[in-house]
Amino acid sequence: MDINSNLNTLGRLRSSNLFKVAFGFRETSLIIIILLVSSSLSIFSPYFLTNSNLSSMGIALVADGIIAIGMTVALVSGNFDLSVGSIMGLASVVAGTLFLAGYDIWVACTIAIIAGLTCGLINGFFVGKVGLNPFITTLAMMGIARGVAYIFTEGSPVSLRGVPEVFRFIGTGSVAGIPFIILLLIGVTLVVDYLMRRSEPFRKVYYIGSNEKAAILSGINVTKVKMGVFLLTALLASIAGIIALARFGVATPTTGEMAELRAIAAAVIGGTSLKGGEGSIFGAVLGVLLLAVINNGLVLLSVSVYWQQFVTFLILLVAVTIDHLSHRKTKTT
Amino acid sequence: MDINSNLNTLGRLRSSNLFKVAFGFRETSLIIIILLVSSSLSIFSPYFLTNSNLSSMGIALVADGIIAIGMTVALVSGNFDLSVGSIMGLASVVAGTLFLAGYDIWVACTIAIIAGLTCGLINGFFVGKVGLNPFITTLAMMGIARGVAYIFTEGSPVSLRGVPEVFRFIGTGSVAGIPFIILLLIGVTLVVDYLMRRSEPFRKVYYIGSNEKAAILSGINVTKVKMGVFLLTALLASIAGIIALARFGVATPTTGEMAELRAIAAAVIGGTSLKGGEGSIFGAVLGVLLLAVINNGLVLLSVSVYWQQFVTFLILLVAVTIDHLSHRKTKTT
Amino acid sequence: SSDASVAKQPESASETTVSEAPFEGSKDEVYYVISFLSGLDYWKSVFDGFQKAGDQFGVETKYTGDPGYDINQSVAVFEQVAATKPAGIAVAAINADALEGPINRAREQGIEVVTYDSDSPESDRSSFLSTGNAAAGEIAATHMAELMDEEGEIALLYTIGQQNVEERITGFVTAIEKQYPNMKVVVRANDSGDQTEGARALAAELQANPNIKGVFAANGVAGLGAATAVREAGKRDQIKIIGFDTDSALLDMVSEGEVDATIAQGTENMGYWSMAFLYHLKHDLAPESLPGFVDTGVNIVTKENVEEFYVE
Amino acid sequence: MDHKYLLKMKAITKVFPGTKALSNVNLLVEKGEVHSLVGENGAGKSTLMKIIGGVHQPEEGQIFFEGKKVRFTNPKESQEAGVGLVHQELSLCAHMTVAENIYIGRLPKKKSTMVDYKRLYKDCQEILDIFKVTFKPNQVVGTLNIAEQQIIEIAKAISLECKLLILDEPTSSLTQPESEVLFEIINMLKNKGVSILYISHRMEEIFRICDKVTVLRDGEYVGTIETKDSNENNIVSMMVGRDIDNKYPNKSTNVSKEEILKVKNLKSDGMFNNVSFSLYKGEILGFSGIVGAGRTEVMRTICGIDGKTSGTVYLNNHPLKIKSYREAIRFGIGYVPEDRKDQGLFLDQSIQRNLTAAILDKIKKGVLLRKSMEKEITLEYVDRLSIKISDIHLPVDSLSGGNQQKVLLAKWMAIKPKVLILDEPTRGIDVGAKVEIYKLLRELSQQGIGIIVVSSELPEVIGMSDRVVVMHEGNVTGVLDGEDLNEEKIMTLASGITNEKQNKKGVI
Ligand SMILES: Nc1ncnc2c1ncn2[C@@H]1O[C@H](COP(=O)(O)OP(=O)(O)OP(=O)(O)O)[C@@H](O)[C@H]1O
Ligand SMILES: Nc1ncnc2c1ncn2[C@@H]1O[C@H](COP(=O)(O)OP(=O)(O)OP(=O)(O)O)[C@@H](O)[C@H]1O
Ligand SMILES: [Mg+2]
Ligand SMILES: [Mg+2]
Repeated sequence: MDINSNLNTLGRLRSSNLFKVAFGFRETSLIIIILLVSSSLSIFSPYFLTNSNLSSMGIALVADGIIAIGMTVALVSGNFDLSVGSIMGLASVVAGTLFLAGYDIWVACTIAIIAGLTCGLINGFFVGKVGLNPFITTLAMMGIARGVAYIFTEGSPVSLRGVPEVFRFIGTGSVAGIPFIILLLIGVTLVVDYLMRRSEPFRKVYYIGSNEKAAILSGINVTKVKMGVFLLTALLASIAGIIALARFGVATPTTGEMAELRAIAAAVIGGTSLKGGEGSIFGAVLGVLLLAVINNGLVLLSVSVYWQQFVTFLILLVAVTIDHLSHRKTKTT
Repeated sequence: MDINSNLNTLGRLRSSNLFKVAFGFRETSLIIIILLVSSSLSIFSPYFLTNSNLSSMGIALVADGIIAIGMTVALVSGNFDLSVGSIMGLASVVAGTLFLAGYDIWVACTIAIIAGLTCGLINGFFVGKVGLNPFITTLAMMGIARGVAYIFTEGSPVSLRGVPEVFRFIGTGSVAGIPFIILLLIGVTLVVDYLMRRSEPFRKVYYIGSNEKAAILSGINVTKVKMGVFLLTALLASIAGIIALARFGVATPTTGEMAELRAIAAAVIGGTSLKGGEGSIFGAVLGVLLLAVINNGLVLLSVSVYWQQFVTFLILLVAVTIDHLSHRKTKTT
Repeated sequence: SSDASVAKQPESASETTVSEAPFEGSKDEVYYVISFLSGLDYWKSVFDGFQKAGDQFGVETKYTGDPGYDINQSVAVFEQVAATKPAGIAVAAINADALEGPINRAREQGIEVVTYDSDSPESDRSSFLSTGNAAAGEIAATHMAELMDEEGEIALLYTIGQQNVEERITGFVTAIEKQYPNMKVVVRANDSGDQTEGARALAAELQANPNIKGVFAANGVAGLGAATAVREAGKRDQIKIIGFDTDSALLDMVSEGEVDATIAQGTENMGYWSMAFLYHLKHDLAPESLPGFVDTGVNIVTKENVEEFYVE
Repeated sequence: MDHKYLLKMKAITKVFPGTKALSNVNLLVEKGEVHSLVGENGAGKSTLMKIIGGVHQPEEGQIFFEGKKVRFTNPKESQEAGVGLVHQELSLCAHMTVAENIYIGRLPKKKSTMVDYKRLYKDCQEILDIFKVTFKPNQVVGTLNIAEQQIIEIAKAISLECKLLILDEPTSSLTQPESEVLFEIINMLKNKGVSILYISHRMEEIFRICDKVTVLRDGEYVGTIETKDSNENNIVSMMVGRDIDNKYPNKSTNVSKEEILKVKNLKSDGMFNNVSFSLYKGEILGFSGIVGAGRTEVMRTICGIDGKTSGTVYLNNHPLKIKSYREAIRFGIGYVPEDRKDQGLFLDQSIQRNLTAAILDKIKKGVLLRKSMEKEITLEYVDRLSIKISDIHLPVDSLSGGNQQKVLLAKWMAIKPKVLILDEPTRGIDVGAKVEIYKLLRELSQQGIGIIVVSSELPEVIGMSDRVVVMHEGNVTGVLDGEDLNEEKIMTLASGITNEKQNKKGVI
């Protein structure tokens, strides 16, 4: 009876917002999927559970994780931001170039972050104030920021020789055996997740995502909230860029390409609705983790490069479907 | 007063749907923008208005145009399809490989189109029947189809040696001095545009895009309509792939990368709402034209390759803003 | 490349050292060859060569890499491969600095590492086997000069931001500037890694610069796009085209005269000797030191010799 | 079996996750009768109707339609059997034309798959003519106001030429004149032998047009009685399980001369002009008018939601200088919008989040929200308005219409307003709840809070307000109080019958 399943679908879209509950579900079902994939991996490859493998996996997903967190906030507000990947690239290129131009690295980074925030401000202005559609606005910004990165570098990578160790530490150091940037990601996750649930400005993000008109008629300054949202996504993207710079000691204009798609995918896997008003930071990070585990598996099981893309996305589709159906079940009973 | 501008925005979202009118607006304001850009180009560069330039520009935009038409239908239905670019690539690769494997080229093309339609069917199934989110579904299909293309070719381009002239004609021939594929695009545009406005199945696309629940309650088979939508986008994408094959005589697994983003951008420029329920085929094609003119202009004015991306998207942003504001004006008065 | 000592293929190496059956490795001895944009046809013959050598030594060979062009992902792949403790890794460094750390860490774990195609000179990799993209660009320039009688305007079509390709371009441009005063690079167009985009960009350039007499398409898809753009502009007879790489499609175009020539890098050599080097390093078969740089050779493919380059 | 009954529902039970919406409910509808279904909010009326409409399937029970046992698994089946269902909540395609909405799912086609628009518009016009409305078949629905949209929903059902027409609170967003038209149509259909199931919370309507009344309470069948041998009070007591003595609280006795709010020559081009009135301490000021009178616009302008062309608003004799609605709220002016679904509520958000949406800065400490305080406030108002919920964290859209409306009211009472402006505050609320709300508003006004009520339900405006401002097409046509405060006087002023010709704005 597809008509019912359709109504259910709609029903779910509505009722899957029983927060605590949905929250619970999401996490559990997603965690279970990740555990399943991981355990089967550890069976097929003895190397999966080795320290070096896990830490390299963890390090590799930090940038995506941080960006996905910002993206989730944007999605909850009913918008989305395609420019994060480019902003990440821009930030790392700007910081790199300025450092080579003789600036102190921290000054360079500050300026880079300001550059990133400017992009966010422009996004916020055109979406929140002018009222342009967020897709087209951030798509344009995606091109503009990337373009600036190319102009800065003329296409060639900027390598940081003789950058202070403390800076490289951000990207390469570790605390008590755990890579610093992983701790950073955990920190950001916890903070933003908490703020989303408990803080006043972030509560407004849910309101405008849920019903913009009602938000306006509740005296919420929608423009300001949207500005804030795009500033946040830009800030996190810039930080990701700086981290990449500190990690690789080099900034290339291509840094962060496709990051926006991975971020949105992760957020959606994590149970964030593209319709706005609903979303889980923790879920998004788990989404990033799932994608990372899958990629890792392809390498460890040395899947032919020509098959990798196919396999990755097949698994993605399966995972999302399982997740989705598991929710339907828990709903309809 | 931002609150008012906000309410206006919302007001517009609703009232900008007076079809005929909006239709009128879109076209005019967009056409004017295109004319402005073109005329300024023809002033700065003697080559712009040359036959050869115009036709080469026209040829280059056909594939995007055809894909954008499908994308518009998908957007009107409240969905979207990120897999079109990959499906385009898949179709051209499949046709190419089969031809080399000794199949008659037309048989090869038919099978290629069937392959493309299969992707569309899968999209339709997961979105319409299972109720997965269209973004994640078609993102997965984007990877899967591209992956299959790589598996088929092991990464190598497939070149058609000794393919019948009639086939190459599709891509290279011209009728009465006008390249055949341009005529093809015009044909597809007119047909789909007419169907969208007049035919019953296509009106259902507007119904489900405008209010899915209402559609369900009035007994419209939403699943079937969605299936149809994704089959259409896939069909048009496959055709674009075949055209590319006929034009280049070569199929590469990378064919059509990024086409989905360009298509969505074009559709939005053409006045299609990402929220579904409204959109203009004609507008989308004009959107593609605008992007093509901009690209062409940058080259004619010999803008540095490192500046091109920046300038392109800057102009895009400006164009969209002008278009948007021109509508606001016509609305609020 | 940093290292000056250029050696020709060092068969001599095989005579050294005395252990019974030194050239019989075991199947549980695994060697990896890693690339970026790993789906590209370009790497295939690298792996073919790598495999050939591997089979001769009787060891296991594997090919992997990042399907995209993403430093982060490439590094992750390298590190995750290293985590499986293989005997040796031959890697095309997507970026010299980014891979420096990972390569050094792999070496510390006793994994032998050589670089091919794209180097990471500051790293502890034992050797770099490549045509030298710059060198290949120079050779393309010389041949272009022949085709154009050393005069006229030239357009470049390539994927901007992709480092190994940018190096070819640099090599090409410097050679033109140094040696051929009457030739001039007037256009740089971006193919964004897709023949359709490449054709679009070059087509417009040809309109803007009617005097272009030569096109250097510095990577595979660029060649395909260039041929179409030139044909559609109806200028095949006035414009010379030199492509890069030897995928079957480009070879077809050479033999059909749609492209005048293409550059064949010694990709199979890169693979073969990378494997050979890694094996020698692993088993201490080499004399004191292996050459730090090996020029794997480069060829110009034209209608005359094209048939030799088709791989079965 | 006898064919006296068009519809027989026997022992219907429907369970939703968390709630038993219906437990063995019976319903018998004769051919050609107008049968009313009444009950408190959440009693299960809509659910029962949705079962007939094939939207929901019951866990237990049988349905007989025209004597045949039926089981409608989807809306289409029930439509084809001859059931027309007008849902309580509007569900229209805002982007599409009136005609396309009325004929959704059954557009007339030519031989090909092409839509026959000529015929579509012709047929549609015929239906619209029955309703005597001014909007056109090719107009886009998104540009019409709620009343007009409600009419389209009804037209949709009627155009089905059904045997059983179900109207779920059709008049909740209609004003008097449209309601009159609707009643005419109902009579017409009845005479044609069509049976009508009519849900409403407006007693006077029920007694006016219905033959029988079936009462539900908390999803259980209470009984069915003939309207002619019954009266409002005993139906109400059947509904709520107790007697409700006087429906409207006593009018205010201590209206002081102190002006809380004063509006002087307020004007907004194209919407209304030179509106002036005063709101005195201790009174409830009603606003009456027909659709298009511009009451909503006046209120929105007073609150600074829409811009004004000219005129001044005084709050406690100080000219109110505000640039946005936010400031109005800070000055203690609250506006409860007329369309709760579209403008009022965050349907997918929790009851608590809805209730505190306008008082965030009251419950925040630094950037953080005081969890316990938020909960306290929520529970306080849930209790004060006796909102029927199991958990304050459930999304609002799992509540029945009436309870949703209460949440909306609570949200605005929570700002502790000086002036509270309510646009159609009792839309879709049951009798019991209405009485509570009337009491509540009266209390508030006694506490010195200025209350303005825009209502299209005449008995209500008359019953609850001390004075009533009547508007017509953007002009104040009169202010009534005491003896003059009666239906005739209001209707004359509202329809602008001075010497001006009639049938404007969908009015007869
Ligand atoms: N889709 C649903 N999911 C869960 N519970 C529901 C759903 N629809 C209705 N309910 C519950 O079923 C009960 C009956 O709801 P229903 O809408 O039938 O009441 P009603 O009599 O129409 O009230 P009102 O007069 O306010 O419209 C309510 O408790 C409501 O919360
Ligand atoms: N959403 C809308 N879009 C366009 N015009 C509207 C809209 N809502 C109302 N109008 C118009 O504004 C004018 C006044 O609106 P409205 O009908 O709400 O007045 P009202 O007296 O508040 O009536 P109601 O009884 O519905 O409250 C009318 O001409 C109406 O058609
Ligand atoms: Mg109801
Ligand atoms: Mg109103």
